[in-house]
Amino acid sequence: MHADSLVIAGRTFASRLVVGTGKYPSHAVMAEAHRASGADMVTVAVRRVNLSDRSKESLLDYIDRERIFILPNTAGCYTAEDAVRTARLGREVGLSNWVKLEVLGDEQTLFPDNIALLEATRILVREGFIVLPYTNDDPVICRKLEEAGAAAVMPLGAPIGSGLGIQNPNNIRIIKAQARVPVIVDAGVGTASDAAIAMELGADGVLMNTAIALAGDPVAMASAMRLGVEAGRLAYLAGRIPMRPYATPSSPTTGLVTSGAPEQAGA
Amino acid sequence: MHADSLVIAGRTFASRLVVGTGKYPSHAVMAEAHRASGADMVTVAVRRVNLSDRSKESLLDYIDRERIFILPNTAGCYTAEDAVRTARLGREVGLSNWVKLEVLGDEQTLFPDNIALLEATRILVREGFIVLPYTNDDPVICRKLEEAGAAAVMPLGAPIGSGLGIQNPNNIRIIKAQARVPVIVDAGVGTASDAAIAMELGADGVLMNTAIALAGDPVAMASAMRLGVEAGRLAYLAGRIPMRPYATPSSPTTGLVTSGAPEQAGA
Amino acid sequence: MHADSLVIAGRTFASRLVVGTGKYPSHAVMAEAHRASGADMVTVAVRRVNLSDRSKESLLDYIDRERIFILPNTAGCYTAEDAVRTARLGREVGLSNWVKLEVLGDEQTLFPDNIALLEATRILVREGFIVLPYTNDDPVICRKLEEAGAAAVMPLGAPIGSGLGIQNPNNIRIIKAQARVPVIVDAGVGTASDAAIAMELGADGVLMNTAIALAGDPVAMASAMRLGVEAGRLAYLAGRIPMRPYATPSSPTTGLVTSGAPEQAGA
Amino acid sequence: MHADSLVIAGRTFASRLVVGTGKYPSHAVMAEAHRASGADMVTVAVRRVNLSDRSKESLLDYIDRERIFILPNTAGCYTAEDAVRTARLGREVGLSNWVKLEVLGDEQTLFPDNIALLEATRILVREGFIVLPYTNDDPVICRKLEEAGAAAVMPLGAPIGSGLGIQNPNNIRIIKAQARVPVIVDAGVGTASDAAIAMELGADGVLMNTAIALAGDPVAMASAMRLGVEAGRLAYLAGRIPMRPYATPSSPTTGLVTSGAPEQAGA
Amino acid sequence: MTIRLNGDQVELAAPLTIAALLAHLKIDPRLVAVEHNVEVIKRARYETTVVNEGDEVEIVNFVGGG
Amino acid sequence: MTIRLNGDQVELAAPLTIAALLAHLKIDPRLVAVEHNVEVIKRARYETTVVNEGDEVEIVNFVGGG
Amino acid sequence: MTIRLNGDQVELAAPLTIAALLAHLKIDPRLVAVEHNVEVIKRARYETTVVNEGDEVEIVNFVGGG
Amino acid sequence: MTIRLNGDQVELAAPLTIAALLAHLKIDPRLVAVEHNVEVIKRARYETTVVNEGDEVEIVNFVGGG
Repeated sequence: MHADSLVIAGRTFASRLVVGTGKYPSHAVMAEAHRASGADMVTVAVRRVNLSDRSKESLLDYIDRERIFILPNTAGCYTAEDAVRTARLGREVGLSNWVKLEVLGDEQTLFPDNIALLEATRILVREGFIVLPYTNDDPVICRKLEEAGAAAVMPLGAPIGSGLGIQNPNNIRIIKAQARVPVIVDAGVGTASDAAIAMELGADGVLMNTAIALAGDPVAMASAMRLGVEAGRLAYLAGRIPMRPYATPSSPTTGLVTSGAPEQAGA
Repeated sequence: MHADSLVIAGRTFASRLVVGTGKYPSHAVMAEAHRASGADMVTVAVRRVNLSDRSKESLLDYIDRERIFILPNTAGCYTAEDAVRTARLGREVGLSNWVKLEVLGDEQTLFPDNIALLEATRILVREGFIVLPYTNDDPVICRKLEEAGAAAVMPLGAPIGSGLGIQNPNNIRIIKAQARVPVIVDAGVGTASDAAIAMELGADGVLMNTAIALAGDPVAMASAMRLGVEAGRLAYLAGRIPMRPYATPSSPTTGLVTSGAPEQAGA
Repeated sequence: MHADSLVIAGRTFASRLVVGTGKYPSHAVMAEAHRASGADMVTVAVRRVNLSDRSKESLLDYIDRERIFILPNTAGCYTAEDAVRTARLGREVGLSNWVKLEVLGDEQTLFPDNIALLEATRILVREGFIVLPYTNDDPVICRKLEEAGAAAVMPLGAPIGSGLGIQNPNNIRIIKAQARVPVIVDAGVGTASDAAIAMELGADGVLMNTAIALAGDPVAMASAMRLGVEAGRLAYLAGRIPMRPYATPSSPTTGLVTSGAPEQAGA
Repeated sequence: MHADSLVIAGRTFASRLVVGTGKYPSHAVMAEAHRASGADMVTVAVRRVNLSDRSKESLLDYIDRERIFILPNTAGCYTAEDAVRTARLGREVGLSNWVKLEVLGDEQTLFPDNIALLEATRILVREGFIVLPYTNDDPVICRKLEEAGAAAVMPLGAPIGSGLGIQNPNNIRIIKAQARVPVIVDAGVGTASDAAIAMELGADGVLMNTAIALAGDPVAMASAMRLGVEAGRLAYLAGRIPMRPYATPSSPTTGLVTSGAPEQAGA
Repeated sequence: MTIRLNGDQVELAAPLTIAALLAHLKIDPRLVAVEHNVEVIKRARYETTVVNEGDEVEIVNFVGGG
Repeated sequence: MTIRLNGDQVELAAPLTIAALLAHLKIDPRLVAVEHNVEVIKRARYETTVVNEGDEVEIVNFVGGG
Repeated sequence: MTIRLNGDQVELAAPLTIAALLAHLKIDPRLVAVEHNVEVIKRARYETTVVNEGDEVEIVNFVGGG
Repeated sequence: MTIRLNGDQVELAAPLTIAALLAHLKIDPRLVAVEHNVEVIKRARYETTVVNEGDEVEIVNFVGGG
């Protein structure tokens, strides 16, 4: 299993599950969920310091930075310019040059503006960033992002926070078949089987926030997601049986101690 | 987690995954897959001893009976009479009075003959058997089986060996909502996410054979199924987020350092 | 098209859509919806005459009996005895010996009690009835009903009135492949594409009530259902293209007036 | 029904089904299929005249130009430049300024290169073309195309010629909810129910080629598609019933002539 | 005399035929079916079947259903 | 004498007990179950149950199944 | 003289108009479009546009497509 | 003097360095990033970068996000 690590831009991650830090009931629950998830990379947002209320604990106090790599995002940015600016600030806080690049194109769906995303990717790659762009499930834009130097591509499974699961499995499969960088399914997972499905389609990892943070029991769901990702990955590597429309028996069809009805032969 | 054991007829099982013993590449692979699966109950078939070739190793030599409970089945029986006869023989070999009761009604689908199944259940319950009937995903027949004394009901997810996954999730959910005995989804699972889905629907366990035995790597798939069952169970207990047609952001929509476009407010 | 009529027990129906008479906003809307649906068979329930209020118009005044064949049902019966009694009464009112046989087994799902259904089928066939039993999507019980003399089998697509659509398409396909009597998908259709799907699976007809009667515009939905059934039937007969995971171009890949990029050859 | 025409760029079409002219067994079959489909707009490709073999009949001889509007496409073009060039040629042949704009980004999927597509749309709109761009099911790119002056947006349902049906219904629904120009689902339909589903999602029309041309009986399938589109459209306008997990009876639950079992009350 | 009619106790002056009962109730016999003591009565027998004290009679018709 | 053993005709010298039959066939009695004329024979009765001419005997064990 | 016609080298006797070229090729001008050195030529200009040595000409029509 | 700090007008006594501003605000410089007139300021330059009248300063940190 050690050989099956996720490697992005030369950095090795033990877990194929990447989780967020938003919307948890409390920082303490988040920290416990992070432990349960097994994730060694978490996303964070870059926002103005709250100057009027300095009493708030820092998010970073609740992230085990020994074990967990911090991936700043550009969530909430609707232009390449804003995303680039946010990425630069995130780099300065975080002391790493990685960024989960979001350039949104629509408030209702939070779907990416892929044209601006590509532009921002080019700029940030030129500036030495390790860019992980959140994109939609389009193999063509994924290839363009890869060609622009993205370290991974992160197609969405469904709208952020929707919990709908992988809406277009065929596209995820095609993106993986074409990609030469890791494919991380980002957004849309609702429950553990969704995470397993993403991995069974060949994804190299899954990124999620809401499905854990807003679950009835975030810590239990974090465990479930860890198991789901591992289950899907192992099933993908093991090679599943083909689907058949009819049955094939699991037990021998001869040697039965029965009254010798003719139908046994065919069972 | 200890408290979340599967209890059938007063017997406690640590694992909610029940696996078969048929169709493996070898007895050795089977034994290793059993270990990887974590299952502590396995099914076996009852067949005539091969008198012409006594060289074959015994299946039982490859089952860790210290750890694993053996559940004889009546696979291949097409009448209540044959199934009862086979169950009685299985009890005599196995020194337990449990039986996975199959009474088949069709060779192509291996779907149960629920009328004969119910009759055989009544007979065997009267004889003191612990009966786990394989049935179809019909809440009405499941209730009749329960009323006849079945210790669990085992609705199929899809035809045996088909790998199609849970064909009718709504029915499994309804069966679970009505049942007062454990519900084990038996047959049809193809990959780890299918097992997770079964558990997320509320099933108390999953029984499978072909999906592991005929996987490219049965041992890896056995691990995947163990993880899939655990993932689905935990997700079910944790309580998943609701599905929404549109997005809800994971990161704060205020405090962005950006050019102040009006759309940020709504993001 | 004339040759493609639905024939049940020697009687020819021009339409493969059978509709109900319950739950419409008014008798007038029902009559108009019946016309729009093109159906020439409708189901009715058998109930006590309302003796305290004789002012109500008769349902039959709103059914064009010249064109439409009336199929009494045994809806609401939970035992074979009650269903048989209701069928006999229906025969006496209706002057035909046809019956849509329902023997329910569960109030929440209105799923059939297939054992009692089979018993009632046997009794009514012996009494000369043309029996069309509402059953679940189980090929084994469908075959038993056929062997018991049912003139058609009517597997459910989903719970009555649920609008969920065909929950288990594989089972409907298998039932049709095995049946030697017409297969009518009864219950569960929610919209026109559901009806089309039922027919594309090979069903000989579709029976529905709620999807039309409770639609926003029952008359328009009746037209939609007529078209959906015809569309699905024609597509089934025409033979659909196979599914492929990737694309195949519709336009020629040679003869383009372009700058001669190498990718054109393969497009 | 007259009021429910499809209007694109001020031109009214009686049919919401647009069909292709490629891959038919013969021109004669195509012409018959066109009649059966009811379509009054068909797509054609622009290709070099075959100078070595002038014996071939002209495609146009088999299109009833009195009734059918011809929509030239830019199929096979992989750059904005090639697509623009092809569009200009098509305009010169066809004596209309409409174009189905394809700019492909990948040979395996024939998915569009949305960036080049947007660029080509801008150029052609500036030149006075009525541009109907084939795009993917991304609401953001659809809005950009609309803003660039596209007369309709034509998101794909699945890869061209794949017959997979609408892979991401949620996205089609969202695109329609946001669009102020007609939404035509272009590509991916395999059978009549797929066409109905597209329309039930709110699409204004469906464009297809392979599903008809390569069906077992293209003429019958053309009829099926016509009916499927009409069925879906009517169902959409009529307003379908909501989905429910459990049943609701279609027949009255009182007034039964039965032995008075308590369960009747609740049925 | 009292009979049980469609589940309710009903008072009648004297025994009467099914035909007379239907006429009394103003029910068109062509649109209903009648059970007399759990036995379906054919129309041809309406004139000859007599309802007596304590009998159970069910009169049913078609209503909307699915 | 001839018996029917697991569906096949088998010749044996003389009547013998189930225990003797299993020993003759070199079958470990702890891993099988035995039916004698369609009646399951408990292990405790192997020594006392005698197989005679024309009897049917089934000897089964567990094999891989699902 | 040699021109490039629909991607192939073609020999012609002398410079000629688009109209003459189409006539030479027996192509009905109403069913095609013509590009001359990557510029689309309107039908009105077929009589006045001359194809010379080394020119590129594309003649296209509609074919079946989706 | 007035500066624009995180989008709000803020009064300060006099020009001061980024380092002094952070100290004034009691902000640990290791947990934030600072933009001065839309230019990100490296930590090494906090002591030497001076904030003057009318300048725009943004001070950001990490918060929960997905």
